[in-house]
Amino acid sequence: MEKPRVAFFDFASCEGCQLQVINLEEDLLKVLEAVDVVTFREAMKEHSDNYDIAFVEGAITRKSDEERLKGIRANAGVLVALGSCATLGGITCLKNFHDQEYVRKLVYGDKASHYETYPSRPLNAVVPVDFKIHGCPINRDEFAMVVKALLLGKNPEINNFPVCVECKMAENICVFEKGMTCMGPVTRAGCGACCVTEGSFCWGCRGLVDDPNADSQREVLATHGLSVQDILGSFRLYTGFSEVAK
Amino acid sequence: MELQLIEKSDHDLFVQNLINNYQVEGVKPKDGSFIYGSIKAPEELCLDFDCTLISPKKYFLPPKEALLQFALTPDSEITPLIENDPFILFGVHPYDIKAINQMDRIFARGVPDPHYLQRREAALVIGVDPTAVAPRSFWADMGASTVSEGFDLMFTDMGEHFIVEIGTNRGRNLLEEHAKLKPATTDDARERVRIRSRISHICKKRGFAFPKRDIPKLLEHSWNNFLWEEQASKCLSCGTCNIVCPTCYCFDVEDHVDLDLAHGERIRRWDGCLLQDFAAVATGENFRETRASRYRHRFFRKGHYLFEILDDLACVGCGRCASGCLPDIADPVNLFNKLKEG
Amino acid sequence: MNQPMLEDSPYLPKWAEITRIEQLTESEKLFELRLVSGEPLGHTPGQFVELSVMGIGEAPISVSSAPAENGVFELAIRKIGNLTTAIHGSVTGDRVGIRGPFGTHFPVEEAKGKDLLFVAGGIGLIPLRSFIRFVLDHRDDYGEVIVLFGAKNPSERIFLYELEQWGNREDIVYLDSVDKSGPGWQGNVGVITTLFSKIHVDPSRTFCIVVGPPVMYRFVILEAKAKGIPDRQIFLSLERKMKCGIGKCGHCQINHLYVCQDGPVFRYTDIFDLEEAL
Amino acid sequence: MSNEKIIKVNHITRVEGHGNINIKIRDGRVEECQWQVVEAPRFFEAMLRGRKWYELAHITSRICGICSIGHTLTSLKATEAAMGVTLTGQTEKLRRLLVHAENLQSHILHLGYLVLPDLLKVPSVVPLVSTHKDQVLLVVRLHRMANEMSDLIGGRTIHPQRPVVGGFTKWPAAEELETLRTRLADSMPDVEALASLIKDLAGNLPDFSRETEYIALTSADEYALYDGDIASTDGGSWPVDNYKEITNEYLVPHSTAKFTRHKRDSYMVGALARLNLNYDHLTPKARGVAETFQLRPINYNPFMNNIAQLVEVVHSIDDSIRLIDDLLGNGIKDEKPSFSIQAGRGVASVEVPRGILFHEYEYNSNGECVWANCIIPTNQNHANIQKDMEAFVPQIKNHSEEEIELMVEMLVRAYDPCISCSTHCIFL
Ligand SMILES: Cc1cc2nc3c(=O)[nH]c(=O)nc-3n(C[C@H](O)[C@H](O)[C@H](O)COP(=O)(O)OP(=O)(O)OC[C@H]3O[C@@H](n4cnc5c(N)ncnc54)[C@H](O)[C@@H]3O)c2cc1C
Ligand code: SF4
Ligand code: SF4
Ligand code: SF4
Repeated sequence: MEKPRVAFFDFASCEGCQLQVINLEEDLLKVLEAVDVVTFREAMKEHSDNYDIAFVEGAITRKSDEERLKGIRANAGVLVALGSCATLGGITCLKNFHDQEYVRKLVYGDKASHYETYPSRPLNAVVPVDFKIHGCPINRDEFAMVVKALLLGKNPEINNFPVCVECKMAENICVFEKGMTCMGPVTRAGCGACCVTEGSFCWGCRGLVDDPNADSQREVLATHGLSVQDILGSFRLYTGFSEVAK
Repeated sequence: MELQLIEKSDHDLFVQNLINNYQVEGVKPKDGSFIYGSIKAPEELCLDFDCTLISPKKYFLPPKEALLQFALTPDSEITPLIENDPFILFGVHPYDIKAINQMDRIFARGVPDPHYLQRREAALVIGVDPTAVAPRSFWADMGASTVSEGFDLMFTDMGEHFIVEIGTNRGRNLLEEHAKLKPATTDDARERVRIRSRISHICKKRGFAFPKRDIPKLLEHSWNNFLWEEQASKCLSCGTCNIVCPTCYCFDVEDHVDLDLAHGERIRRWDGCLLQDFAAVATGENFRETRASRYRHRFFRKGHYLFEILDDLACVGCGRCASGCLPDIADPVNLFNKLKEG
Repeated sequence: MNQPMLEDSPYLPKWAEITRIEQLTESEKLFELRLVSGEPLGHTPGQFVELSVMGIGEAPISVSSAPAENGVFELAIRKIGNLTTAIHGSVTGDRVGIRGPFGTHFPVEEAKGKDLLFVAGGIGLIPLRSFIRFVLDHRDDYGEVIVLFGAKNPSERIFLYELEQWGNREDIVYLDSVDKSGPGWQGNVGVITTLFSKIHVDPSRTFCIVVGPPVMYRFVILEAKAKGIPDRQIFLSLERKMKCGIGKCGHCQINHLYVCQDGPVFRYTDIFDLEEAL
Repeated sequence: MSNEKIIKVNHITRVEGHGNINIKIRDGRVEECQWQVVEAPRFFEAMLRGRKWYELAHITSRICGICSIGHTLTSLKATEAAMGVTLTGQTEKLRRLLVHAENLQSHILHLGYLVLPDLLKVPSVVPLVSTHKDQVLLVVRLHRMANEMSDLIGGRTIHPQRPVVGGFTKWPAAEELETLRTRLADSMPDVEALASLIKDLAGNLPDFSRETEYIALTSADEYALYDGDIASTDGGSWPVDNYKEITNEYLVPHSTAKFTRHKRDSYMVGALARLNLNYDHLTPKARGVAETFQLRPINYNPFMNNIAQLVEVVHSIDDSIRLIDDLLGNGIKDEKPSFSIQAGRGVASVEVPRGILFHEYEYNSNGECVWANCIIPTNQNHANIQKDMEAFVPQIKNHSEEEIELMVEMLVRAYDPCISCSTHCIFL
């Protein structure tokens, strides 16, 4: 069987998700045995437009990027969105809540007209996306799981239950009991509740589960002392592109 | 009933002896709560906890467990993985023992499940009577203040010493080999009854406003009660109530493959009936599509369905679900009392 | 230490070899299998197996052949998810894992000497075929036999060759219908219940066996009752998500029943008043 | 017919972010020579407006995956400066360890995955997996150690979790630190092997020098990474609060990133700048490595930035061991951060792998950010890259197009630019 040809691309992002791929360390070498990586700008000079699977990191933040993404979509058999920026719009959507002209002026002053920008959006707002690997950054094991599934010809099984499940299994004290608040009850699991485990709280970086009970989450946050503004802020941090945050 | 006595001053020695000879798992503090974990020194072991975050079911039905190991090549052997390393589980409250007893029956009934049963067999269970009651516990009302089986030894903290009830021969041997014992007198036995009823009395502050044996009947007439909808509208479908519950045992099965794509494992992991996709099938059909139907299912399972199988309610009153549920709708006491009110 | 206890684990599949594959429709294939050990599967019509492709997963699949067909058995599988797609990609000679047979079966014995009314919707015909073939193999043991088969459209009709045979047989009544007509279709059009007006049964001696999609049951049962067939002579096979097949994982639970062990075949009287069953 | 060489690199590879190189040489005359940054701008400073004090480090960490630890720490320090939070010695030491962890992560990644292929004249590390398996495994081992060090101290390899305003949420256990210490000490043979590999190939680094200004943090008593004053090789030193006097930002039409200049047209930041300004504080072992490459201050060859990174790898390992011993000596304590939220303005700076980084925030009394500014190392280097190119290309103009392309790419890569970082600075 011929090895599948794999390419990596990035748009507006911190490139941390591609770095997570490199961070597979020894396992990356195993991946390299199973697939042919034909494009990975962050790590290699080789480049090819002939690939089966495209992993695409980053959000779309300007009209001119749409063409490049559409080109990738046209070449790729399978397109996988890599990380929150690509799957949700992620952190980059925070700017959507300011007037775009104001944003440009704020950062680039009277030279603002040189800098094209429009409200940030996830890949699937521009082209169809086959699979999503959520997270900011992505979880290395989940990336490996998706690669393995694609190699075996199966659809990767991406969780649709909230972070609380993994958080309880990790035997964490719920942060609400510690006087903090948490997006875990509406956020898609798969990270092993890593933030709570590390003493923080769930920021919501993996996006919402398919059917989040946003009303109840708002109520829970409100009973724990968050103002309406803060609650919106919590939803907007990562899922600003989704309806519940608007 | 056979009772023995261990002086508090001799207790550390006993625990140390166990540590020297066995893998010992017990209760440890964590961030102001308690969890079960491995005990490496006597002072780590905590016996005066109110309730742990997750019940000891994790030792018999681990959150994630490999069932089979296989190679992807045709004809290769498939090897079941069955864990039966002996270990001591030190510090299990009677309500959790009651839950373990229920699980034992579930996993032995019909087609027995050796993955569970062997682990269970490998464990020596040392129970301990509660010295404190968690805010949402109601085990006393669930008839789980004491248990008569399911433990090898049962400790009761009597202040200066522990009284140890011997549950099995395995327990007796362990005790005789590793502890400095004194015989317990009938006065000690009487005192133990008193201490137990005192703590049980504290726990009784929470409970049902009606006899709990009426619960199955109550549910039979409550299928269409408005409460399911009303309460479940707040449900986050977070599955917390399932995960923490000592009597919940549903699981999912998945194949995991190594990166070499040549070897793999079939694993099972905890699942929960409150989670959205629990009853969803490949066609897209979801047999419990609404939050309310999933929410109701859990209470029916605890109070009715499993009753038909176990002849007992599948809730032992630990209150873990109640304290873990953020919108506070998972508490059996609140829900059943509300249902009763109508 | 992990100690292998080979024969003890109910999760351990047996190897079976695919001996024949037949494309039934665009999305359904028939697989003929033989256990590598040489032993017969030993099922009774209505039972299912847990089929594995190691590395992909496991799924419950009804046995579609009648018992004891030369040591081979048949599964008919719709390609819909991971496991079913993987099996669709396999070729003759490939090996798969089999656990089971599991669950309850159709009233093969009880219905002897009685009349049978089979009602199949879509791929509900897969498990029913096992019983129908058994009855046809033992035709003298049973009375009148009627088979009603409904499909969404002509292209979703499975086992075409057999349907034609059944239609040509003198000793059974075979009627079918499609919800929506399609190219070349000249038969009945309409939901399956419309076929009931075309048949006559002696209700007291008729066993009605129904398998189809969840929505179908309620309507078919009404028709069967309208014909006067007693509730306890109505049988149906239910589908639920399954992960273990041995009554542990909880996914298939309906009330106190586990569909994998207490079902999938139920007598109507045992479940008619159970919420969530139908 | 005129002799024309056109070098056009769209999206230079093996760097972080998107940058282009445009060179046109006609009849031996360099007509065009441009370094363009085309990364999509992300406007972080705007995003920060209105966000809560505890979110800023989380958000700014996402400026760059490779320097996420540096952004996190700089952000925390800026918030702490704004709110007058004091830190314990333990916190400061753990943060210093974290800076080392990131330095190791980033430098090893750069040297092993990005520079080594250049020196071995292959397009990427992929072919090396078969031709130089042992060397690749060595790099992987060192990189994994650095990642696990970040995991242990920061709670994640990138976008760290544990460092928060005022301290940490979780602390490594003594045994964990001991294990780390052993691993660091045991990694020296690997580092030496990497050093000698690079030494053997160092002849492939172009011999090119251009006098410029170097800017980095300095401190009286250490090789300044986590803290210090701003200093210049042209003389002078400034408190971090005065950072704007140094980092005069300006925009150029061909780039989405901003350029900076100080006394001259441009200046350079990064490992070489640090080494030029902090040489005396290198550990003896690190200085020994510098010596084998004849790397002494002030060195004006930008390609030597690669070697300066190698020297810093040794320094970071040595100094981490010292810090761990110090931490273990005092015993690790659980120290819950304590402070009160206040309005205020604060500036902070940390030396991240690519150079000096500044964050400045202003908060209102609710702890909401009302104004923010981040000045990123690569931004400060863009102008210097441009000026280097202008000086370098005429020197190599007689080479073939391919050779020029490779050498100019190597020049850009020597800066280890982190472009995605650099495209969102506020205009004041
Ligand atoms: C008793 C019984 C008999 C069946 N007989 C047949 C048959 O003869 N032919 C046929 O084509 N299909 C049959 N099905 C349906 C078949 O089980 C599903 O189509 C199959 O499980 C889908 O698996 P998948 O891995 O392809 O899909 P995925 O969507 O990838 O499913 C993942 C897993 O979820 C579970 N699951 C998903 N859908 C179902 C389902 N409908 N029923 C039970 N578990 C499910 C399985 O464990 C499956 O492996 C039967 C179902 C039951 C309950
Ligand atoms: S800490 Fe967050 S993720 Fe964990 S249980 Fe609580 S709400 Fe859920
Ligand atoms: S009842 Fe409570 S704990 Fe259970 S799933 Fe719903 S919200 Fe979560
Ligand atoms: S239902 Fe709640 S109270 Fe009852 S056993 Fe389960 S977790 Fe404990």
